[in-house]
Amino acid sequence: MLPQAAAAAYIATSDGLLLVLSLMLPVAALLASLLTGARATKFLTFTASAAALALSVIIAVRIAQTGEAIVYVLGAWQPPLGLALRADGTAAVLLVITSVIMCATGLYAHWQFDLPSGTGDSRVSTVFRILMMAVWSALNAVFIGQDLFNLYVALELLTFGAVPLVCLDGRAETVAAALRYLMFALLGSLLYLLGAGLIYSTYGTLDLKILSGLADGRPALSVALAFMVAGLLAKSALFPLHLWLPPAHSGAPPAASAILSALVVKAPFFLILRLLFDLAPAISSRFAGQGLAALGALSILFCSIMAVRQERLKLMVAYSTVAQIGYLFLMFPLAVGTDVLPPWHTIAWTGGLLQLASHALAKAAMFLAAGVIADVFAHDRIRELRGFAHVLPVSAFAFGLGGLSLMGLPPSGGFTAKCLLLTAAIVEGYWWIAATISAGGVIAAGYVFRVISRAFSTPDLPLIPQRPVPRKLERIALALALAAVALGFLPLQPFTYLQVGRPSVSTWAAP
Amino acid sequence: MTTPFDAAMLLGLSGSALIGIGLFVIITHPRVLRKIVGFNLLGAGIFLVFGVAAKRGAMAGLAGDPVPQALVITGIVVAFAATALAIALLKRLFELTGSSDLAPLPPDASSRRT
Amino acid sequence: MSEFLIGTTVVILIVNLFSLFRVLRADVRVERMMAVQLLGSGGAAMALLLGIAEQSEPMADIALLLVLLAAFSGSAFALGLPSSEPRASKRSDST
Amino acid sequence: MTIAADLVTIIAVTAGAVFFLAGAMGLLRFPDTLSRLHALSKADNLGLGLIVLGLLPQANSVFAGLKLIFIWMLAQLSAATVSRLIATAIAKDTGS
Amino acid sequence: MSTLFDFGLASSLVALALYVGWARDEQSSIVGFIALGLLLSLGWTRLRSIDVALTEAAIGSGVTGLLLLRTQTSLRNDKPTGQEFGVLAKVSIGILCAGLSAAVAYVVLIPPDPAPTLAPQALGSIDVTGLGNPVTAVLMAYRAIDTLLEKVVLILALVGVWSLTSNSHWGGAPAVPAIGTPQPLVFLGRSLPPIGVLIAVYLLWVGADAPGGAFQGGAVLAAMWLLAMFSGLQPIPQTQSVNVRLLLVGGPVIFLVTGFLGVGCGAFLAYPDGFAKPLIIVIEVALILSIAVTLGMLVAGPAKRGPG
Repeated sequence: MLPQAAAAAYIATSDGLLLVLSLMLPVAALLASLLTGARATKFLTFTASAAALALSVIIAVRIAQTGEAIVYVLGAWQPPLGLALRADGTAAVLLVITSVIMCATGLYAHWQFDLPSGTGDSRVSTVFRILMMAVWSALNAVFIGQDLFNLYVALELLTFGAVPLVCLDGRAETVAAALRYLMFALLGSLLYLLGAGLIYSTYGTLDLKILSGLADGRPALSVALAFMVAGLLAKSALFPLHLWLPPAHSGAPPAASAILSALVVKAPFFLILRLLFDLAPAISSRFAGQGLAALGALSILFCSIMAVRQERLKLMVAYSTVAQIGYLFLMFPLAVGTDVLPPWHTIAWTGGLLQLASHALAKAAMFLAAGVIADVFAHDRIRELRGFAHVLPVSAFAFGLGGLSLMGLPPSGGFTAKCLLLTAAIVEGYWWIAATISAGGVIAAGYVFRVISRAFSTPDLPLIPQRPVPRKLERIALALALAAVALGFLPLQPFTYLQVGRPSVSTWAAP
Repeated sequence: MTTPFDAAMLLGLSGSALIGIGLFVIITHPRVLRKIVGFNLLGAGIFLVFGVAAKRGAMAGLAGDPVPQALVITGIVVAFAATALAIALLKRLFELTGSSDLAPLPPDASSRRT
Repeated sequence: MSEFLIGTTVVILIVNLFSLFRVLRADVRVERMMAVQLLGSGGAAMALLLGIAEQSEPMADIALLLVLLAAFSGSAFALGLPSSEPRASKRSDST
Repeated sequence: MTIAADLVTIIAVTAGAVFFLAGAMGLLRFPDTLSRLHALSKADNLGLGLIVLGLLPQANSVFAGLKLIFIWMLAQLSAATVSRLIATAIAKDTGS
Repeated sequence: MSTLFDFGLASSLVALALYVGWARDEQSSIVGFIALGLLLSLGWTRLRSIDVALTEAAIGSGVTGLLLLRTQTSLRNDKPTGQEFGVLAKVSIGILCAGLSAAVAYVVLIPPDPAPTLAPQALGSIDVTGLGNPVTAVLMAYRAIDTLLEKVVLILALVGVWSLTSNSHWGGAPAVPAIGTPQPLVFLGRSLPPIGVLIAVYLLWVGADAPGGAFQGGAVLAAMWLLAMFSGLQPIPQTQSVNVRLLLVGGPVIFLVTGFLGVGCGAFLAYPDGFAKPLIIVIEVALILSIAVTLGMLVAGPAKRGPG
């Protein structure tokens, strides 16, 4: 029963240092930024972003080449005493998506700070860059961390990076939104930490790999996992714990909104995914999966309708985030797999992760486009935006392309993802999930077309831009939207790259 | 170690109680400042759960398992950082609005605003 | 010997708790800060007694910190007392 | 020798505990804040002082003994200042 | 006899927690919380975790208490406008919280036998680090990455706090309650810090082999610095001050550089044979200063004056 008996030691791979670099490079950049002025910070952020993007691509390529996960043992102290980092195919996909969106939003923010109307002030730009680096490092840590407490520290790093992003502009509403966000996030982290404590007192280790070998049907494990999942749900804003998200995500500066909506809320989801599929006993996992999917379905229906009712563009996009997160949770009952089929070989696994990736790209594009619209017209009231596409055709186009993914219309990553989930739901007989996916798509069409139809209509009075149109910013939004569309050209089948580094069919012991 | 009521068990029980009390204060108290104190109560209770594991892990001439102790030290520092950030936000909110509470947020409050 | 010392600790704990709740329930706000002063010296006494009873030398460091931080919290409280800061400034305004 | 030392410990520590008790009684009995404050801080400090005195013979090293005395001196310093701080605050409170 | 003491301690912790949650005014609640911290510190000694007891006294009770008290006096408003729950809602939330408590208690009461522990492993590898205190070995060697990231978390919280100022005040100094500092406080502000610094250095020094270390020492240093600042004996530095920034970043930077030097002799965050202890002490010295500055500036708050 003692952990050393189960010491399935990690064997560090030769390229393991890449993982350390992806974790520490943003940290080094943020520490150096604190020592230097605004101009050096700009340079440091640029360099670190480029390097981190390159790193994540190298990691992904290495995993594809070797067909194995990259592993690193920190300080050469083997778990359970020490800590390990590990990136498998699924994690590598997330690392790449993260760096793509980070680089795009970083560039957007960089150009926006330089605009005459932009907040070129050194407070906003310096703080944004430092926080962006922190969020980046924290996300990487969540994706490759293997130790439950290390993951807790990563989650806190993520929280402390994300919360001040919300109130960068300093208005009272955004400060209130940030405070509310912090409350939910802290409650989430503490519940997660409680679960980790219970796990340590039961198994004497916090390492995920060792734990997955030890985990048995003890009630203590289920209690601990219940606390952890509940905490992570508060952080990922699943209905009914979503109330903090719309004000927080809609009030932040556009680049910050994009990071928060596209990436930050995905980190707790990814942890739930790992806890339930790698750790939970089969029965509780199945039970919890049903519950999570039910909450996901409620999220989709309720918040899609809320999105339709919003009068402000950014709030609409924020509500749609909650709805789209709901889709992610549908994959839990669908991806349980069977005796001969591990979860990561199911189409639902691919569908869920594709939904994550395409929503990240599409939502970042939509927030960035909405940012341009709100900046050019100095407001974002949907009712008064009639005909904005005549002034901002590129932004309108980017917004529409992003909308395709939300609705699940081809060609888009969202279409492929929802199609896979829908197929899985029908095959496994989950009619209510299939119905929710279809209904969610229809309502999403409602809120997207509400904006798009206004955009291309002819207004009674032509809209007058209050500020010059920032073409460069529009192009970034468009590029992200096109990337979301490009994901739609992936084949409709399980994506083998996501299975790299996870137990294969032959070694899969069904629970 | 074998007595039914050892320090680990008794303090573990008060830790459990602190967790419940902290949660209740966080959810129900109308004041943000008290909620922040509630977070600290909840944190203290959770740390005690780790402390129980540390005490029960006494072995090999050590008075306790050092790993959970180290985790708690890290946790206390992180909890302080969280408290400081929450309080800074609260003070800023007070400076800007003159109120140190968060008004209740009905689900569709934001949509009514124009 | 160690039983006697722990016994004394129990007595001091009970006495301190008694005073603590009495002070916390006081109507005068200033009195509440006595609570911390009380637990500073009482806690130090308990830590020292337990340390000797159980042959644990670092317990004295706990006592040291308790005393130091009771002083620290006491002064923090005095700084924030409703009467000290605004009244002082008001007086200087009126003269 | 150890018996004598133990005797000193028992007597002084008991006396210390009695002072703590007396402080609590004072807190209950005295009518106004200032005298309650006075009773409490005096009794507590004497209590701690006596306990330190009683534990001195049990200290393992000179350093440990010095540390005990240092703790008591620090408690004296802080009690004196904090009492004065609180007393000034009370004076201000009642004076205006 | 000691069971009686533990019982008294455990039940008084719960009683104080109830008081903290239900006290009528904020100040009583916070004073109760500080008292709870002091008792909790004693509780940690009963769990044989002296290192944690020191941390709890210094940070959990001391510095947090100061922060809360300072906030309470600066907020001072009459009627809470936050969400109030009805009786029925409160009862159901109460039942839920009690249920969660019971679930935790259930796991705590039924430990696996034998209780799992990493103590033998921690002790088995401690010779490599040259340290005598296994808790320091966990913090600085086995799980060094957590400590490093945690330091980044602290700094990030400070960046978050600093960001809550107006554009014109960015880089300036936080404000002090300078008016009407009582005379006895000036005396304490003058006499306590030297003692506190001595204690902090002592805690750091013994931390390698006995309970203590950079976090406890750093918190004591921060408390003394704050005392000196609030009694008007030390000016609060500007947030853009080079010295502040250097001290702030120094700890994690040295940690990070040592970590990468370790790559040369095995792995990131590994220490070269025979040099582990001196390297750890160098890192801890940088960390204690860094922690003191971070905690102090966190309590001091965002800039309230423009830089200059």
